[in-house]
Amino acid sequence: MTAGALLLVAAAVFSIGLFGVLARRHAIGVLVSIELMFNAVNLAVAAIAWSRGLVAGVVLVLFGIAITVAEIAIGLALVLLAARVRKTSVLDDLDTLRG
Amino acid sequence: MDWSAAALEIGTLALAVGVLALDLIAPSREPAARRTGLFAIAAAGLAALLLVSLRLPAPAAFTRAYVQDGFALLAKRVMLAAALAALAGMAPYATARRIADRAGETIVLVLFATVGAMALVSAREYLTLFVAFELLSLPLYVLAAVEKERGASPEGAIKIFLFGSVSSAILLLGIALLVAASGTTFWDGPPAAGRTAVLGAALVLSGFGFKIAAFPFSLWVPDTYQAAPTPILAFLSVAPKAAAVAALFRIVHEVFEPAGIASAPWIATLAALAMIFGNLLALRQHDLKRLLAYSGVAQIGYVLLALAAGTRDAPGLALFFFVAYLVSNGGAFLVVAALECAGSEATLHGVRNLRRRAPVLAAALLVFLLSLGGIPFVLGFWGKMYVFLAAAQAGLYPLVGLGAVLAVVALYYYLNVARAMLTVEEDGDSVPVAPLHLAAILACALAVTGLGLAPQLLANPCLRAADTLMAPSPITKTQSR
Amino acid sequence: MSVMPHLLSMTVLAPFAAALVLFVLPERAGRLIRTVSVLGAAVPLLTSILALRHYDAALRGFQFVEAYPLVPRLGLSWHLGVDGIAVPLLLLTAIIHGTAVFTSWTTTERAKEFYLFLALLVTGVYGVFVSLDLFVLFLFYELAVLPMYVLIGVWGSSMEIEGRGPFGSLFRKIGVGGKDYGAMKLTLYLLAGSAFILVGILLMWVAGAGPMGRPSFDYLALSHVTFSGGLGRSIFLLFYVGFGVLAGIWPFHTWSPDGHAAAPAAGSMMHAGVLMKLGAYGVLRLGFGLLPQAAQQLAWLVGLVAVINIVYGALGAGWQKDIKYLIAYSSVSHMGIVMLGLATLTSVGLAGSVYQMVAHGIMTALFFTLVNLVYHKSHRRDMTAMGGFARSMPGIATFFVIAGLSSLGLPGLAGFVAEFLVFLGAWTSAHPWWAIPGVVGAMITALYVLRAVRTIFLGPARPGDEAPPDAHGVEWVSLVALSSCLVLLGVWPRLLLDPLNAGVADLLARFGS
Amino acid sequence: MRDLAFYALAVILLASAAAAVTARSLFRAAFALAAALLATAGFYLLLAAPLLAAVQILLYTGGVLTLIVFALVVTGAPAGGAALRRPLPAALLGVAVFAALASGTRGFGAGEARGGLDSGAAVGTLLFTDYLVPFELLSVLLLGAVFGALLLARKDRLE
Amino acid sequence: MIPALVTLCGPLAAFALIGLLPPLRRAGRPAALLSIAGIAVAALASGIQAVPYFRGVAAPATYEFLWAPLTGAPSIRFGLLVDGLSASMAALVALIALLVQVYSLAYMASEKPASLGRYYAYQAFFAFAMLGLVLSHNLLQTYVFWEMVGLGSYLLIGFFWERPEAGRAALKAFWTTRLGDVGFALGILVLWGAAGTFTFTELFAKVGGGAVAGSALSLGLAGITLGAMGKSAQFPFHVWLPDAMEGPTPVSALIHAATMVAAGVYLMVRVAPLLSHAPELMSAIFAIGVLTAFLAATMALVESDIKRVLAFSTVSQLGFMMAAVGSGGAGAAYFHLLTHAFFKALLFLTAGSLIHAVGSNDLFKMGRLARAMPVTAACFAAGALALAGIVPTAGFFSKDEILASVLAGGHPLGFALLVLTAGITAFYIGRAFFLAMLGSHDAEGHAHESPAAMTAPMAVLAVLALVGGALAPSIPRLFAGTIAPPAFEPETAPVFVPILGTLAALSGLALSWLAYQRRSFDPGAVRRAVGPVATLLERRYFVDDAFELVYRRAYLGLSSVVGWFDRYVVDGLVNAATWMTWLVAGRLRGMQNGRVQDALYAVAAGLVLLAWLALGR
Repeated sequence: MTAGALLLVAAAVFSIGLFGVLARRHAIGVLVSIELMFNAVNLAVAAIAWSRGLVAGVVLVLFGIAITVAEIAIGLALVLLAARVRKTSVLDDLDTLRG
Repeated sequence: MDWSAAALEIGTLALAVGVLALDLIAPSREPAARRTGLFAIAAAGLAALLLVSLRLPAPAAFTRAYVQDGFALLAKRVMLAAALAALAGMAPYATARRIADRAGETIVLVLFATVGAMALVSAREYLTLFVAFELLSLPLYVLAAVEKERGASPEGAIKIFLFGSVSSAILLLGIALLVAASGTTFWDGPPAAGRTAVLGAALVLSGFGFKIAAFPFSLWVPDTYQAAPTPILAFLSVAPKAAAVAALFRIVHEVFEPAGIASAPWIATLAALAMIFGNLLALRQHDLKRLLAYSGVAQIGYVLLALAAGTRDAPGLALFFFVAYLVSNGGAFLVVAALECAGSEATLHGVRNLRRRAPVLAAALLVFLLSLGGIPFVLGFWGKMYVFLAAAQAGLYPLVGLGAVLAVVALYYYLNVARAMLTVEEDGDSVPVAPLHLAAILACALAVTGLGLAPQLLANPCLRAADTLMAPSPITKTQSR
Repeated sequence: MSVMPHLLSMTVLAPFAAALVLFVLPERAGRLIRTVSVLGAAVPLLTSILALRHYDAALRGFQFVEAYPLVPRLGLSWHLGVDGIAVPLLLLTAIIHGTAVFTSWTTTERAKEFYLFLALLVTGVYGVFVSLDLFVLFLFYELAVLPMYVLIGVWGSSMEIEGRGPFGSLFRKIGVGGKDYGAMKLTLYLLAGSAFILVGILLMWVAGAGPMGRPSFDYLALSHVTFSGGLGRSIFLLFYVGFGVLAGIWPFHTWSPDGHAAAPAAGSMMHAGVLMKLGAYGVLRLGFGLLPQAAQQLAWLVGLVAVINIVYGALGAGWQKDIKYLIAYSSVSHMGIVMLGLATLTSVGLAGSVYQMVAHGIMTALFFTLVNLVYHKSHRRDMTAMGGFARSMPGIATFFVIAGLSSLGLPGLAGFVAEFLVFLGAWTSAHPWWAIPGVVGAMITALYVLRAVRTIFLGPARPGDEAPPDAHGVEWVSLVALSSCLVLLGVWPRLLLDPLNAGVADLLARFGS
Repeated sequence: MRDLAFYALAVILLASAAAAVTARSLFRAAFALAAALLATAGFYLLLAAPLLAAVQILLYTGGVLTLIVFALVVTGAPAGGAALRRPLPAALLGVAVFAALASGTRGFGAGEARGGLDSGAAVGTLLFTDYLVPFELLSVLLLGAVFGALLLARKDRLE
Repeated sequence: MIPALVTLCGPLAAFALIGLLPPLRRAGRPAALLSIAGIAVAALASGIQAVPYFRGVAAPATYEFLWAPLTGAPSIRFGLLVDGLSASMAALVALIALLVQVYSLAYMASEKPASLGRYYAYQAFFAFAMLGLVLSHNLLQTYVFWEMVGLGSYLLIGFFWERPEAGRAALKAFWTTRLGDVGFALGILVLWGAAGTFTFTELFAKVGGGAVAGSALSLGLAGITLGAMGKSAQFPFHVWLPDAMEGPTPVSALIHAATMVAAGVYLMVRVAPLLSHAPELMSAIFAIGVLTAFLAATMALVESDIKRVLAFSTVSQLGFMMAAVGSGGAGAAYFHLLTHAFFKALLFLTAGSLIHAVGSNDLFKMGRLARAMPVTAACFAAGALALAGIVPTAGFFSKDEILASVLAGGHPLGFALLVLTAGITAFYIGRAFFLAMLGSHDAEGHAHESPAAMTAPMAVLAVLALVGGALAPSIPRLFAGTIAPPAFEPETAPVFVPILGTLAALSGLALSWLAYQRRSFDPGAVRRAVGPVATLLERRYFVDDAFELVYRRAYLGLSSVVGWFDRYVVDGLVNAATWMTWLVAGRLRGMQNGRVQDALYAVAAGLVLLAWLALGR
């Protein structure tokens, strides 16, 4: 196991998450994908910290996790709001603002 | 540890806490008084902070990783002013739109975002940078949806949220790669050289692309602007961009350059894309907010020219640009807000005959549009010219030429609005304007014209301030933790 | 020398101050509005007459100089001064502005704004003529170009141009011939030109910073720097094209007919009368003044295009039915003579070129005044629908003939002096053959101008027409003033040639033999 | 042994990630996400960072999963239809991004890792020294997030 | 010098006053009297000034001032040159102008006051310009006044502007002469480029000193000759003069017979010292002159409009003068210029008197007018005899000199043709006289003798036309008093020259008498017999048609090509570019479809782009 290999795995998860963001129809599915992306980044940070012996990396991951949770909270609140106001959670239906 | 370096942030936070407390304890029986009080306190506080900022020493270092040089200080004034403009616009708007019950939260969120913006320009370390970046993002997601009953609100908010989240992830990944190369999160450590660092730099730039609304990371901008409460845009369209560009100046200067990462061509590419697509997309807009959104994208293209130039004068000239952009763009959004409060739609059709219906609004909007269009003797002209100067210093003549030609295209849509306003017709209701709106708009207009006539009053301080960024003073270099 | 310490600042700021005062005046204060406008025009007229009187031709060089630093770091300063070339142009501007105010005396619709934008425009024009700081010059240049948009857009007139064949629907869609189209086209075209100028100025600023040791936009400082080879030629071309657009050089002239046709009288007067000269002045001042080597190398191009302008514009004018288009095309042709004079690189030709700027300015202002009078009295712009107007408007007919005669270079009027000097210069230049199309162009001018005179004024009145009345009251002021100037300059060229020679000598001093 | 664990975790992580973005049922996707997060926690353990693993499992996985399931329950599960929109271009872009990342990180961390992430105390010290400012900012951020979520979620008083 | 200034200032002051004071102009008659006073002063002053030159006791005098200072080139000086040539010409111009203006007072009496004022404003302007031209001391100034007399001509031809033909004729006159002036202007340029001066004296000195290249001199003079051809209506520029008869008849007398059209010849006489350095050009001028003289005379044969007959006659006589210049007989040409001015002005004024009486220009509507208008008839006869060149009228002497100089110049063929032309001249003027004055039927309307204001000037001119030959000895004296006095050798012309000339004239007269008075043969039959030739003449050798064709096809055609090209190609590209921008903007806007995930593609793409920029190179 090397940090490089771990980075590669992280990159793969990041890309998968990005795919999900682009391709998921349902808003919550997209949020799940975003979580995957953040998780991949956290993993990458940890791998780098491990490789360079950097305790600050751990702090960075912790911050990352905290912020991710905050983001997901806001994101879900917005999705719920959309569900309430617009009666839909499918992102493609939210296309009144255009042009 | 020089507390003056964080005084503005702490002051803003204290203000936010104060407003929060008041919001919780104040009786809700008299909503109007309560709302007025909250806005008044917040605005007074921000004004006081602006005054305080004039007395603050610069450069000063709060910590090794948190400095307030002249550059940062000037940028922070822009943000405070943007927040002030947003709140001034929001007070009457909240009443008109029946969202005054959210006044407290709105104010707090704006203030929080302001703290984030200010932290972003002071940060000299990745972790601070990232948290500041987020602190500048999250409140804005919520603010975009603060009129939550409107159908468009969640849509606009979700759009900015998704762009912001993805960009955060990208930024964090970029930071990770840069840290991987340098082995520290501090910028005064060893340079982050190597292939990994180069990719990291590109990712950081991509992440910031969202914040500065550079094409193609800007596609959320028009939709979100259209849905968001208009006064908030006075903040949203200026402060994040100014903060991010200022931060980018610092990163480029303190991180990329020592590491030999040649980011100028990338930035130049982004500049060209922003100018081209921003202007072309703005060309056929009818909705003023969308038009201003796209034009903002184009404007960011201009300022990226200065960033790409990276000469000694460039940061100062970019700051100048942002001051100009703040007053003209902020002013324009305030006019739009005033229109909306009066029940008039903010479209090309809606501003017809404004010359008769609201002469002051029309004159002010004309001044703002001319400023955005870069017409002489209003501030925007100098802003645009100064970034062109910076770009020329670095030999980016093709981009200057492109920018200058596209500025002509831009003039088309600005003039289109002007034409609609100046078209005099018989009918059309007059537009009542709230006094606070009027005052804020007039202040912006005064700044646009006054400083436009005597730009050296602003240009010289800006240039001096930039020196502190480009050549960090001994204090910031040697300050230990 | 120092007649008044701030003669030039006063010249520039007087119309600006007038604009500010107009801004705060109430809309209904019709008399006051006009008084302020007249004052805003009279002060510069006075100062420019003073400048002409007190300009010491023997001393040469820039006089009445004022200089204050603005942004020292960038080499920006408020640096004003006029040489023998700028002085006559100041006077021209003052004359045209003054008469433009009188020409639009009867403008009642939103008079306040009208005069305000007019004053702003004039501020820009004066600024360009007196600025010795390139950046400030550019600033004024843009200021001069823009108010025209509003002037045309609000007070202009439309006349639909029918596209032929497949162009029909396209023309309707774009609105060719309409005032909105004309205004937008003019503004955007000219500002696109200014983009070239900007790049040129910036190139100069950066390239000049090396030899000078600091960046500077100062004309005098930059004039000591040699921009050689490709750089010099590039900058020259940028200036040539950029300013040339405003000067109406072929093939960048098409904004002029559409714009001038749509503009209100004062607008066309200012624009064709003064602003187009601004373009030529820019080429002269920045292109020839700062880049003598490149100018020498590229004079052939300038001359060639000028010759095309002269003949092409004159021929194009013959096709027009709309009287305003006719005048606009004649401007294109006459600006060719201006540019030809520049290209000769001889002192006679250059003096003639600037003389032509003044002469054509006054002449075309007179033309546009007349054309607008005709339009307002007969509500027609189509010449083919006119005829026999001399019976009911003999005065207008007379002045129209005077303007036409000046335009076709009839001796005794200003146009002749200018054209002849240019031709003299051309004949003694490196390309003597340029004189031939020049003279032929003057011949073609005789064809279309006199044909227009005949079509509009002579012959029997059309049956069933209401006879359009002659000019009356204030309307005479500009007609008399402008045609007096034409005669004065036609018989007494020394008036301008003394300073002009000094200015031209300064300019040519930098040209090696 | 470490390598074996690495590969096993990598397979689990990738598989659950793929499942999370493709599963037709969002509930299934949420649990696939949980699996991915747990696999990541496994990686943290492998990297000898138990603090991270703990936070990942307790706070992150638990918190996120709770939120998502709650949201799913409130909005109601999606009523059929395709789970994905235009998967092909999205996949192409994903591959392109992966290629960019892989290319950029090529050659990084090939050597022996330094490790040393196991000290919770060191993290704590850093938080209150070097990273005091971001820590304070983070607290403001979280406060803001709470406010924001409340504002968006609460029933409104009407004036 | 003072008389010369007074000469100029008289008409100028009159013009300025009439022009600048609309009430005066609208009053009509006061304006007329003012103008007459002005020209009278000028006539007096120029007469006084000319006398010493006629007596050969005065030297040339110049007065000059700086007009246009130049750097890098000699400054342009304007000024007056008074010498034998200019003083005598000025006196002639002023005299005839005075007579014509007096005549006009009666002739134009029926005009409205405002119209009359305008007429006299033009007259005063023309007089000033013509005198200025004559007194110019340099080429450029000559050109200046040259164009100004052209303007005067334009204005006066188009005086009855409401008649479409008048406007058309005015245009034709202006354009045609202007065509020649293109050459004039270029010629001046060429000479200036070669010699660096416009002034006659300096020019002569430089050319005489050999300081000017021969080719440039020839080229420059050729240009100037073109100008003279235009002004003096030489073939093929003659087309404008017959049409110019649309103007009031006194105007035709003054401008299109006596003075302005003679300016071309005057200019050639003025530059004659230069011409001798360009022999090829001399030959060309001679050829043109002879050709013009002959062709114009033939065209006069078939003209029925009395004024046009006279106009063609003028063209023909100017051709004589040109031929004389071309053969080296500048003195002869100038002499003929003077006498021609007398008798042709006289003829026009009498024609005006006839038209005034009859109300028509058509010869065939006139007849037996001699009875009703004896003075007019007598004057006409005097003029006709002078034109025909019958001893001892003025015309005889001057024409004789021309023929002699042509022969001396070594052009026997030209001489023959000119003698033939003299015969034709006598025929057509005889024809006009017989048709109008005698003839077999009465004129329409009630003809009556004209008032004294008309007959008095006619009488003066008639006397001059009859005795003007007495000036012959003055001509060498006049030339001796010029700035470049020629080495005059008293020419002894062969005795057969005057005999031949007189014979030709007499036979022409006799033939016309036979045809139109005696009706010995039917001119109509002759016309039918030579059908194609007559058609050729009636269509004026198709030169007018050629000009028309050039105007329509070349100018208007080219004009519409350029206009079309400009509107649809040059401007079309501009419109196309904006249209494309518009379309692209619309397309881009359409791509912004509001779906956030489609927009997010852009983020991923931007990421890839930046990564590629960073890593890919």
